[in-house]
Amino acid sequence: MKLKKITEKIMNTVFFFCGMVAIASVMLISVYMVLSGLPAIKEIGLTNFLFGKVWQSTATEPKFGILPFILTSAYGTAGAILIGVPVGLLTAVFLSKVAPPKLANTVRPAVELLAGIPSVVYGLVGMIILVPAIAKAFKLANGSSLFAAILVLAIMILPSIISVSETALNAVPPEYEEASLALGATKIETIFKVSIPAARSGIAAGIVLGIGRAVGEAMAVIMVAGNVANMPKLFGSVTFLTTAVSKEMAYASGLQKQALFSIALILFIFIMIINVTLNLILKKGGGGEK
Amino acid sequence: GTSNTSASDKPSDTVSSGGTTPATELSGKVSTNGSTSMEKVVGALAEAFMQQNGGVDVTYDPTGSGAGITAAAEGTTDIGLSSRALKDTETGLTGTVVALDGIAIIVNKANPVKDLSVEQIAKLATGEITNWKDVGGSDGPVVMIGREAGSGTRDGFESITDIKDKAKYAQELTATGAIIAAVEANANAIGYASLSAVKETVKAITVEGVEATEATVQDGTYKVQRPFLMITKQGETLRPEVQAFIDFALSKDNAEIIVNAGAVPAVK
Amino acid sequence: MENMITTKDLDLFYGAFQALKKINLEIPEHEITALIGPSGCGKSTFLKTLNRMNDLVAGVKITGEVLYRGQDIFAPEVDVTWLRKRIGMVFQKPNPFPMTIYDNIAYGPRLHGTHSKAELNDLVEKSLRGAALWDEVKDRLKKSALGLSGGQQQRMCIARALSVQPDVILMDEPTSALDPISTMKIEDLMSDLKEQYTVVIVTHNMQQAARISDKTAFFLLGEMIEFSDTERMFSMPRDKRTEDYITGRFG
Amino acid sequence: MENMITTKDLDLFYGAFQALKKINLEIPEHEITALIGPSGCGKSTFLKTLNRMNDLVAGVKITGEVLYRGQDIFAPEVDVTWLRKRIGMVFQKPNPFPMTIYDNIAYGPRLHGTHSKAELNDLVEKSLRGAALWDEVKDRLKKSALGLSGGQQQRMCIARALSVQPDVILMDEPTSALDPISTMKIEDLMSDLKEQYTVVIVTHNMQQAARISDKTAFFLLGEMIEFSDTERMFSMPRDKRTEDYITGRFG
Amino acid sequence: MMVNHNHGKSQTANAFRLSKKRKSYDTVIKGLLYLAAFITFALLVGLIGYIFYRGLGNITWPLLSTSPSALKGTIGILPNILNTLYIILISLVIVLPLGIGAAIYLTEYATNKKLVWLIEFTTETLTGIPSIIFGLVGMLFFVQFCNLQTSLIAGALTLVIMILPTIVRTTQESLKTVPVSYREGALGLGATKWYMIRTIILPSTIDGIVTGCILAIGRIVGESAALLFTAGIGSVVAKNIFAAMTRSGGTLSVALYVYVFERGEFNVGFAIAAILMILVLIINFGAKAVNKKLKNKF
Ligand SMILES: Nc1ncnc2c1ncn2[C@@H]1O[C@H](COP(=O)(O)OP(=O)(O)OP(=O)(O)O)[C@@H](O)[C@H]1O
Ligand SMILES: Nc1ncnc2c1ncn2[C@@H]1O[C@H](COP(=O)(O)OP(=O)(O)OP(=O)(O)O)[C@@H](O)[C@H]1O
Ligand SMILES: [Mg+2]
Ligand SMILES: [Mg+2]
Ligand SMILES: O=P([O-])([O-])[O-]
Repeated sequence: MKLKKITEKIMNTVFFFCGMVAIASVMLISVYMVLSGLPAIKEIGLTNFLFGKVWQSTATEPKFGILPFILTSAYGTAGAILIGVPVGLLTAVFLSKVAPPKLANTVRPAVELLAGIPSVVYGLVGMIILVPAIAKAFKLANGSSLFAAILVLAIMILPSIISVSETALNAVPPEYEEASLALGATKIETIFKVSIPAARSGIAAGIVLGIGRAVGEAMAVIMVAGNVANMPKLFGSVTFLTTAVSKEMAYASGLQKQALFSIALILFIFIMIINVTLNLILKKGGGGEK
Repeated sequence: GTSNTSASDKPSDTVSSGGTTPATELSGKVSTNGSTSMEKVVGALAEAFMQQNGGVDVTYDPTGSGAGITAAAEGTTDIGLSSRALKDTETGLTGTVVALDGIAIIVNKANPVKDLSVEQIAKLATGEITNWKDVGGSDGPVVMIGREAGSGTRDGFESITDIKDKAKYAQELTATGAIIAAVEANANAIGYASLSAVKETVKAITVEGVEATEATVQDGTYKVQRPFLMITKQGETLRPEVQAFIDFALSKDNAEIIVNAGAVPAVK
Repeated sequence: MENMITTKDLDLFYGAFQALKKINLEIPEHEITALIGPSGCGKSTFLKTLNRMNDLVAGVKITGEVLYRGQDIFAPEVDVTWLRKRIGMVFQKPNPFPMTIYDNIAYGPRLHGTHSKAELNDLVEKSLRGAALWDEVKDRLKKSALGLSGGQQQRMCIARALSVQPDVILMDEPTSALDPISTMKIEDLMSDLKEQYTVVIVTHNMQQAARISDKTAFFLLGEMIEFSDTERMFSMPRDKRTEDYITGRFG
Repeated sequence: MENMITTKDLDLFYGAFQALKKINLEIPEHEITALIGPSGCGKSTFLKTLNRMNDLVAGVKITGEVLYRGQDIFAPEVDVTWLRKRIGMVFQKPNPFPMTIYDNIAYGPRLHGTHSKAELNDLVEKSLRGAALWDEVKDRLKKSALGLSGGQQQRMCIARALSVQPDVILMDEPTSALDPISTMKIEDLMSDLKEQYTVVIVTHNMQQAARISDKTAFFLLGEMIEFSDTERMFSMPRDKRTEDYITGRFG
Repeated sequence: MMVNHNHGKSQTANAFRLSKKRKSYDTVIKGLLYLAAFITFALLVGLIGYIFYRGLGNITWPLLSTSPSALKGTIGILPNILNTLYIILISLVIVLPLGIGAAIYLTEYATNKKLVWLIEFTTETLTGIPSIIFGLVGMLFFVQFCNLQTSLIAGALTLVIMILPTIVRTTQESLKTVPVSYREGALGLGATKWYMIRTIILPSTIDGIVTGCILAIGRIVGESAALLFTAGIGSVVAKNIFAAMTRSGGTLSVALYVYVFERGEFNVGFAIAAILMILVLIINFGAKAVNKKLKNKF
């Protein structure tokens, strides 16, 4: 009897600790990001750091301005969303509402497969096919550019946008659609005027998820973006927040290294904001259906 | 002495031991850590060393020169590897040059330019010259491709051409192979890469008439070059297997290995 | 009074299952026609055939004719959106769109090409008045329709149906999800509606059919057993089965 | 005959809602006590209180006493697993574990420390015989219990309850998910069981209560209205409400 | 008749038709829908086709079965294959108990609503953190602070944090499908909670756990950013998994990056990419199969 009670207590404690691992991990990550990111910001000065336009980390008089990276990440993500969302959303609509079931069942696994392809593979193909193709198509000396990165990211966020949007579209009560059809709307009109607006919180969640992925991607981007610390230009060589960190981390030392951690901290803060937004949208979406 | 491994009882965990009898019975682990461009040289040396000394396990962490130097200073590795000379601020360390590495200036195979002066190279890199026809090539924009800040190769290139902080790159790539690939793919590109890695796919030009070869690097006539260093803590007695590995790298008998790995042995 | 809708030998199959069998029915203009019958007898199926909402169901096969003002609704030149604009529908469960009340009502007119602000305002007010809802919601037109009570929602759905100025309004058990007071309001409304519209209503509530309809059709197992004036049907049904049903002996 | 279980002024709250009100009941040994009453009156709640299965529900508050053989079951020294071993339970829907019949029956004994193969075999046979199932399943003991019919599954659940050699068996509408033949078998079984066990059964079927039980308690809105010999309860109920209920005037 | 309506019999057949504007809207949008689906599909077919076209021919037995030799100048990815397997194994061995335990805590034990919310929120948060940040923290914490060096074990521990949410979520989903009646049955016989979990709940959850594992393996196989700074790029075949744990080891994805970027060996790169694609296909297929089984279970 005693033994049983003790085992019960022990197991309870063990499981409690398992449960705490997630909390501990997030705390660990936050603490490390802040601790390692703050010193350089202190030394450089927050405004100089965030709004400085020049990054020359190894110059004799080093400059640590990460505005180019921030803007590049913002533009790159926006561009990827601009391309990925229409294609993704339309594909989701196609799968959920228009496609004959057989066709949908062929396209859907294809989408899942896209999600499973490792990012280095995207980078590799981007580097070999996309970059030269862009150079050729736009008559550029150099195809490694923000534009190349945007295309790669757009493809990479497609699966999450498609699958989340499709789920949201499938959850739209059929009564809405019936009502619209009964008023003399065509199927397409119904989808775009009723179904999509009704599914918008789910679709928004998919977009935010896509933003998160795009902001955080490093390995595919580093292979196609050119990686020069320029202010963003569509057909110019650029550096994202992620690639700024991974590019120099291996060789960095001293303040340069600390500054890289500061970039990571900024990236981390961005991502946390996106996560919280996502959570809010999802919560709202769950409650708003009534 | 915060050396992390003890010399005893760590068995080798490699399968590459060739079965040759070792001169002296060495055992333990030699950890090396640092420059990625030294991968080939260190890899070859380690492989050969372990063939001779079945009991020793040489490990290599390609973390980058900066990290390698730090690791050596902190004692978390036995030998730090650096593809650049130690800076004045990096004190308390001994750097042993084990090899020299030519930095080949490479252009696309379709590019007719065969030779450039150091000054021309500098101007190409800083963007003073923007068209190939200004240096005897065909009409076309110059696409300068370089390494990321902190790279030993970049450090070497920019010191010799004396353009530190002034280079303007169209792309900054994080590794030698990527530079070669990018130059291969772009008819207007020019870049620089460790001589050891340059293959038929791109064209290495001559600098002031001197071709980048083992001999020209060694005698110093080929100017664009940098040293490969093994970094240890100053004034510390190294464990026998660590010392043996450094000696092995410096030995004349093993110069062949370094040559085969594409670098130039430091000992003449 | 002429017939608004006429069906001739209408058969309907869901795959192999025949849900409607040779239905011949004439729905007169400006009257309320009630469809009654036990669950599963085909009332909803019949109703949905009239504005071709059944087109949406996979595997439906229809033979026979349905004439709307003499026009065969299955004829190739008839566009289904036009038909549904002419023949509106109100569903069992109120189904407002998740938008403002105004946008709900303006949805149909916009769809069919009305975009002028003034015209829309006008239509919205007229439709809401027509559905006896204007006074209750005129101050909250820009609020979400989901905030209305069930009865209000249903009247809003009726207003939405009116907004495209239909000829006929089909209603499938429009009060079955509502409380008695809301039900009463909607029944009152229907009597008003028939002044301008032709109304067909499915109901499982015989009292309701008796109270509000002019004509009643009794369905059983996919067949139309009897169709006559409501008064007559409830006082002296011709068919034994009709009698059994309305006296509550089965169903 | 002594009382097996006695409750004294038992109150039970789900949060703010009081589901049981001052229940005083004495359940005699080796008899079948039936609990009847309309849906939601608290029968299941009361039953689950007896072996503290209610502990699992968050927000339950219990006051008053429940004595099992004179022992307060809420006393801190009482281990709930011991209590549940003594007071077994059979649920409304048969709930075999997804394992073999043998393992289902052996589950309880193993739990309580019996691991010898011979002993287990013995117990399994005895329990299955006790539940009048042995002959039907003796050749398929190593087959999944999910393959049994509903009635067999329920008897297997009874066998499982018997396997830990309890004193009391609580049954919450044990036959409501079963066909008439299976129901009869289980009713027969219960009569056998009371030789050895004390049985408390919740049923919504008054005929069943009348057929099988010795004592009947009538619950209404959380109160116990009447408790007496079954025969007496059904022939001359003391309370008007009991009479109304058993004659079918409400419920 | 008809006083207030402008539609009627008199109208030409044209009036029954959809207006030109609406018709073209319909057609255009429908076209866009098909186009979008086509783009998605074509991307995939093109991507996979190209990778297989460039990669399959470069997969050779020596490539698969040897280590790279600097002396001989040959390339082999055996160490990377082994490292991938090892890191999958180590990560799963650590993350499974943790993840399943956390899921059990959430569904079976936790009573404090706020704590449950916090755990679920942080688990969610972990899902959204990019690999590069895991890589950095892994480097700072496991590699440097815990002094594990750049090693498979440091990489595996980093991955553990990364895939924890996957395991927790799938296990939780699966736990929720275990019928209450099983719990009642066990507890009604006097089982303690832990006994019930061990004998009834966990066995019924096995499929969900397998699904979680498959998803996790998918992430591990594809991961590179988080491993570059934690597990490193070593390519030596260790004697056994324990020896491998303590030294730097590159997985296939990392090796792809290294071979392409450091060495410009595109053929090897595509060979590895093709191998990765085959793995992804197998993993997707496996997940489907398990899910199917899961559905047929009850
Ligand atoms: N989509 C469908 N596919 C196959 N059979 C269907 C479908 N819709 C309805 N049915 C069948 O057709 C018959 C008539 O259904 P219908 O919905 O018209 O009945 P109803 O009279 O409206 O019943 P209720 O009063 O329950 O609404 C039923 O037997 C039903 O099962
Ligand atoms: N977990 C719970 N939380 C809150 N209220 C509950 C809970 N379980 C039961 N109740 C309420 O307690 C009252 C009694 O429920 P109980 O299940 O005991 O009724 P019952 O007599 O068994 O009914 P039935 O014949 O339908 O099974 C009901 O009003 C029910 O809604
Ligand atoms: Mg119906
Ligand atoms: Mg009950
Ligand atoms: O040797 P690097 O890789 O630092 O140029």
